[in-house]
Amino acid sequence: MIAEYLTTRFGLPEWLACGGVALVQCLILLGIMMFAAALFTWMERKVAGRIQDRLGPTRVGGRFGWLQSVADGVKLLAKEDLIPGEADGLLFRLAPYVSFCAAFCVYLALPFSNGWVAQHLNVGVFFIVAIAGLEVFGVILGGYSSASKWSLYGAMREAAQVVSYEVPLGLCVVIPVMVAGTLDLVAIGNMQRGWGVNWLVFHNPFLFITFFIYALCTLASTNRAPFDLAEAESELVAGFLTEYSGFRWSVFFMAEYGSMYAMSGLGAILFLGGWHGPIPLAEMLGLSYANHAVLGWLGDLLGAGNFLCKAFLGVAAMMWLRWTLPRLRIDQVMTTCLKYCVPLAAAMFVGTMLWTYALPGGLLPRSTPLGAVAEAPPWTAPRAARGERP
Amino acid sequence: MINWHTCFFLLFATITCAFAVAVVVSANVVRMAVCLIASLAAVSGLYFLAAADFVAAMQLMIYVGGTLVLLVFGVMLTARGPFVSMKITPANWLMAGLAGGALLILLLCAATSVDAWKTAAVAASAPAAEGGHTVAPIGMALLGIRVDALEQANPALRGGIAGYLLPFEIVSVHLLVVLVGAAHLARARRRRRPAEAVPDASRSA
Amino acid sequence: MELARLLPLLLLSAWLLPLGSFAAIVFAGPRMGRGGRKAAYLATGAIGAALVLSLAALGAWLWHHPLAADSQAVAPLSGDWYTLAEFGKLRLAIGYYIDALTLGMFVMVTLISTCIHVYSIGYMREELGEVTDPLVRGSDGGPLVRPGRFPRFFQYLSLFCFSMLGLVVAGNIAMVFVFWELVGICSYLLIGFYIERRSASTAANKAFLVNRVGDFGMIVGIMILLGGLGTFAFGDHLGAEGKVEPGIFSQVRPASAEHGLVVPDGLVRMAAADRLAAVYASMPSADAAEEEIARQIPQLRRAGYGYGLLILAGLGIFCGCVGKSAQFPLHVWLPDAMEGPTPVSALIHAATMVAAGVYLVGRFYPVFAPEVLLVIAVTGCITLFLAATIAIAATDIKRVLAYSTVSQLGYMMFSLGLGGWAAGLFHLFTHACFKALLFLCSGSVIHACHTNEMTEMGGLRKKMPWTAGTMLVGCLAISGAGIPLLIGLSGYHSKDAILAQAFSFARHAPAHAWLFYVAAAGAALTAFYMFRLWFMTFSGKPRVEQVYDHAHESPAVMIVPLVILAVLAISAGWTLPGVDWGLPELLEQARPLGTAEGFPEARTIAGLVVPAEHHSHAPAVHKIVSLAAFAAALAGFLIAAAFYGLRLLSAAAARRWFAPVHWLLVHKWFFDELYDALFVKPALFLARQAAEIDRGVIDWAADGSARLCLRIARIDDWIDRWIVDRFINGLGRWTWRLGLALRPLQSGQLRQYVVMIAVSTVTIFVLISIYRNYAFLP
Amino acid sequence: MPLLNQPVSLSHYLLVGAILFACGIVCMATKRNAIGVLMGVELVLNGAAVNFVAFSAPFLRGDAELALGLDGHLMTLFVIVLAAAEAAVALAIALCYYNTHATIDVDQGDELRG
Repeated sequence: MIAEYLTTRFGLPEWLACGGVALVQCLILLGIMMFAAALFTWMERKVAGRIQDRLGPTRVGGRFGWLQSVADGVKLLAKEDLIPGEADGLLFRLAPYVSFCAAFCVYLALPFSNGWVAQHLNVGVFFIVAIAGLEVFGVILGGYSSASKWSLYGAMREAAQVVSYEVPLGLCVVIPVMVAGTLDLVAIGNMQRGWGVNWLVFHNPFLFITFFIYALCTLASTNRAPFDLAEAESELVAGFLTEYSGFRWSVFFMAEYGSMYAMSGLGAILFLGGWHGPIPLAEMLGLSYANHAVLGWLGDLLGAGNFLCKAFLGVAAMMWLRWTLPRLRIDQVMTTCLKYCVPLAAAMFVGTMLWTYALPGGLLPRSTPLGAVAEAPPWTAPRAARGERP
Repeated sequence: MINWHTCFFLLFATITCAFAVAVVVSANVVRMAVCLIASLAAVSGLYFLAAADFVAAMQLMIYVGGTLVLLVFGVMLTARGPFVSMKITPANWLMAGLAGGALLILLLCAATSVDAWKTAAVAASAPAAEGGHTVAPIGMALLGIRVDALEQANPALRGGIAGYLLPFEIVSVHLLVVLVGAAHLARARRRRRPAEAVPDASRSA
Repeated sequence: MELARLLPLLLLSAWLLPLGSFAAIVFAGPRMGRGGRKAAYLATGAIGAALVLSLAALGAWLWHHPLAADSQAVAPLSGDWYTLAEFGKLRLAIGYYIDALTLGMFVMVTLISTCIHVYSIGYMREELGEVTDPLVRGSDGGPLVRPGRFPRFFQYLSLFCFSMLGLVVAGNIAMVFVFWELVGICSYLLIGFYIERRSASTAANKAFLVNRVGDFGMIVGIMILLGGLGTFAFGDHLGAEGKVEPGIFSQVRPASAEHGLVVPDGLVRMAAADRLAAVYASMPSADAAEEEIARQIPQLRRAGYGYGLLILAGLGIFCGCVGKSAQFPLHVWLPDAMEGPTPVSALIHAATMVAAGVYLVGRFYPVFAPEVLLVIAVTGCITLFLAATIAIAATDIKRVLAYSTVSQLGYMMFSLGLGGWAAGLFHLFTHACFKALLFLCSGSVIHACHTNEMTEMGGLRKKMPWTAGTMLVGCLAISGAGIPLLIGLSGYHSKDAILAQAFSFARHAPAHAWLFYVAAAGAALTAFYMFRLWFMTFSGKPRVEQVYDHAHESPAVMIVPLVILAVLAISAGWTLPGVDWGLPELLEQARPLGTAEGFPEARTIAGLVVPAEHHSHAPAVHKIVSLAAFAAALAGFLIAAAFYGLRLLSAAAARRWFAPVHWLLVHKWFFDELYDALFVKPALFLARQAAEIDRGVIDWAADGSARLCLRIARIDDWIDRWIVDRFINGLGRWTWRLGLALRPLQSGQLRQYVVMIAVSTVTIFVLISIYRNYAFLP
Repeated sequence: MPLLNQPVSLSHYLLVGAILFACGIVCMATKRNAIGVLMGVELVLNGAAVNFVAFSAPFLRGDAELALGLDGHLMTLFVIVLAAAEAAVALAIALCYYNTHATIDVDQGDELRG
């Protein structure tokens, strides 16, 4: 839309306009991600400190040490970058960027507000889950190529853990998708408009439980405590990160925080109403495109703020859990997944299915595929009208 | 006028083919896996370009997990030395190359043999935006209703008979059976000593 | 629900319940509690429920058709539950034929069976654990020890009840025959219950074989009826086109002839087949021939065609009844059947097996011609006297009762043969009650004494007061005790009716007056041997101290059925005052159409007169007969008391005086020996000759052919070895070489296979493209 | 850039599929590592799947009415799913093979040679 505007208004070549807009979008997303990583690095230390009855960083940048992240970054950049002699150099260098790219690509399909999404994908949910799963590749490659036993152990644990937890995670994601009847994240978000009771997490008791399973699986798939066995500093020195230092190390960490934020955001959209607050403030104030374009934009901005807050709260909860719970053993991790999460998620799936189809009318208007046929969706229109083959 | 579709196609096709060749020439199993996943990810990009968004997402999702497991197995089963490679003789390379090359030539001939395949119908404009909404139709097709074939003249075919409910169920059951079978095959057993594993008697038979 | 639908349903349930219990015990018997204890409860419950259903059915019947002193015959309900098959016009069906007789039999059978089931729970208790049978020698020389067969016993009982009920409810002869044979096989199984005892297995075989003789006659009868009448069914059926197809009874006694006996057209045609064939040959068309034949049939009937067949059919059916009801000359199996457990004897003698014969005669009564009835009467008369005399000399308590049964069955047949339809069946019912009672009492005694010999008993009255009391009731009932002309035990009423009919018959046909005298003498004999039994068993001093000391009263589970049966034995013959409801009235309601008048001379074909039954109730007849019967019974009782009760006379002395007679009676009139000489010995002789022929001629021929085969086989072997085998071996060798040549191709190298597949694919495509004129190339 | 201005047609996709297929065959033929062979199989399957998707797109070809449409997508889905199933079984077999032969080299497993 903007690219068209640029082309017609300023006569830029099309490729330049499109490329420029894409670049700007990427930069915005990168900025959000970097900012989030920096903020969370600081916050993690503060939260850890508070929970452990310490103060955490206090000096750098004033009262709360809020420039601590910058200081850390400078330190890491200045550190010597080591590559072990036995290591597989190419993969060793590649690994952090694989992780970071995966974490970043998630943001491409993540809507921040109504229509505020870099690439509006019809299969957004699947895309995000698939890309988020790619992050583990970096970890495994890093662990393998370090030519260190600790790293390899860490990487293998990570692989087993992530592959296992993708099953319940996928099931948990599918449940709200089933209720919503679409894979389009923007549509799912807009479906939960209105008061907070319209959020999918309150749609039925099964979805409520599903949300907590989702949160648990998110912890595991982003490799956070109590599931951070890949690092496990008490057993494996630093797991897959043992041989990394300096900038590459920091890239891994940015990827981790980035994906934490992204997964919290996904959870917010799927369960917690996305960019719609508990009170329909924007509607009350008349902030909609129907009134004026600027008002509508303001409403979207409010929604974006809402969304960022929810995702932020999710990350805060993750930190809270990290510094509260002890780390699990690897067999306990697998038990939690295969013996509890998977059956529970499957049961929730069945329960939601029964609830949605057995009960007449849930809290949300049903727009299941079968219902959609009755309402004559666009694809039932004659094909010739859509300019396809006759 | 730049054709974006062509641009992205060239990009993804290049990545796909290059990494596929890299899989062939690489000797290290982990690097092979990395190349493979790059190639497959690019294939999924091609799917997006061909207006198959759901298939693309599935490709990404399933092959990521699948290749990840491949990778892990590769690492675990070849972990005796840090980077084990198994060399083959140049004669083998030649044989394989000749066979593969002949097959490639054959396929290329076949791919370019039909004229209608070489002329794009409406590809001049970006088609993905229009055609890339296949999630719901595929879901309906798997439930046995072909919403893309509603104007089908034959009422028997239109009535959902042409749907994919039965194959879907068959594939589901097949997957279940395969999972059980794989778990059975891979169940933990007493590990034999290497000396027993390759008895001399069987070699001389 | 209307009666026509309710009754079949109730009776079907009552009938199938024992079958269900049988099936359940067959499959799960040994697992029903310890030693199969619960099988007894299951079987008893099933038959008890059947009793309840039967009573309900009877109640429903009486509600719709209340009895009256002059109750008219009520049309029976007949129909089919299920059609097994249809062959042309012939239907094979599981049908029903329900009238008051059926319902009465149902109640009687289920009631007696229930009592016997309950009794058996106590009697067969030993079978729960391991059983030591002192009469059989095991393989180690000691007494045989075998596992108990408690569930098996009840399984047989259930099957027995099912078979009997099926026989009673059956609506066609085919079904009757099936259940007839089922009853036979059940009695076979139960008589041979102690299969290890040689005597038991022989007795079972004997019962089975003797019954086969009778059944042969029965099959002949059924075949004649089927060939002549073209149907199996008793009652009328609604045909396929809504046409009423007449059953056997309405064909033999058509309504058009006021239910008089008429030789049916079918039988006439059958008998005059030659003449009718000639008619067919002479007439131009089949229709015309049919017309002509229809015109001729009355003439032919008057000429006597078909009457012989009717008599033959009746005799055939009766022949089966002779076998089943142990009538002379096929009575020999019944006393031997005492080898079975005593409750089984009670069941066979009272309610099921032997009653089946009498019941069938009663059921087929409309079909019997006067000549057949005379045969029946004479047979019954001979039987009753013969059996009574043998009973006098017997010392085995169960054998006395067995012969008494034969004798009483003789009475029933006798009565039926003389036209006393209701009287005979009345006696069947009352006899069922008191004979079951007597057998169960004797079982109680045997249970206590562990012996059957009366000469080892005596004085048991004090040890077993209940048994002695109830048995006394049974003896009084069977002897026909009562206050003349007023009231009496059940046997008094039924036997009086029989004798009255005999007297009435004798007055109409003086030539057959001897029948009455023999029957009256039989009554005296009955009283004598029954009280002889009672006195020898229960009164006087114990003869063998060991037995006496060991004896004890039976448990309550055995006593209660005795008491119930005793009450029945007393009261079964009574007519309820006020409403005039009783067994005779019930039977009168079931009387087959057209038989009420007997066979007055005008309607009989052979000039024989069978008096109507109600004539014998006339006071003139009744008073005389009543007094005569009472006098006979009293005489028998007094003699028995003189010999065995008061010991005024010496039994041993009497034996000496009448030594030849006693010798004859102890050997049972030498029937067994006679049959042995007449049938068994010749049969064995023939078998031996056949065996000789087998060995000498057939074996020789078989050996010779075998030798020939061997020679041919040798030649064949040579051909096989030198021609066929070499060809095959050559083929195999070539295959082997080819395989060896191709062997290196399978290198076991996965990669090589892949290359081969790729190269092959390319080759195939290249070949195809050459063939298709390079169609694949751009 | 004339190259970038040309529309892409079905044949181009088929070329990519062919190259993937041939690479898969060569990979299967040259790898002694069982996992490598498996990767070759994956490449072959993907080559086929690319063809399916390409044939299903109507805008890539002159005779658009002959396009497979949704059928092609569904077939591709089944190919992907069955490939996953195949991978599971093949990996289990590889594990067994390793357990019995103490190596992953497929050249060692020639007990069934003629």
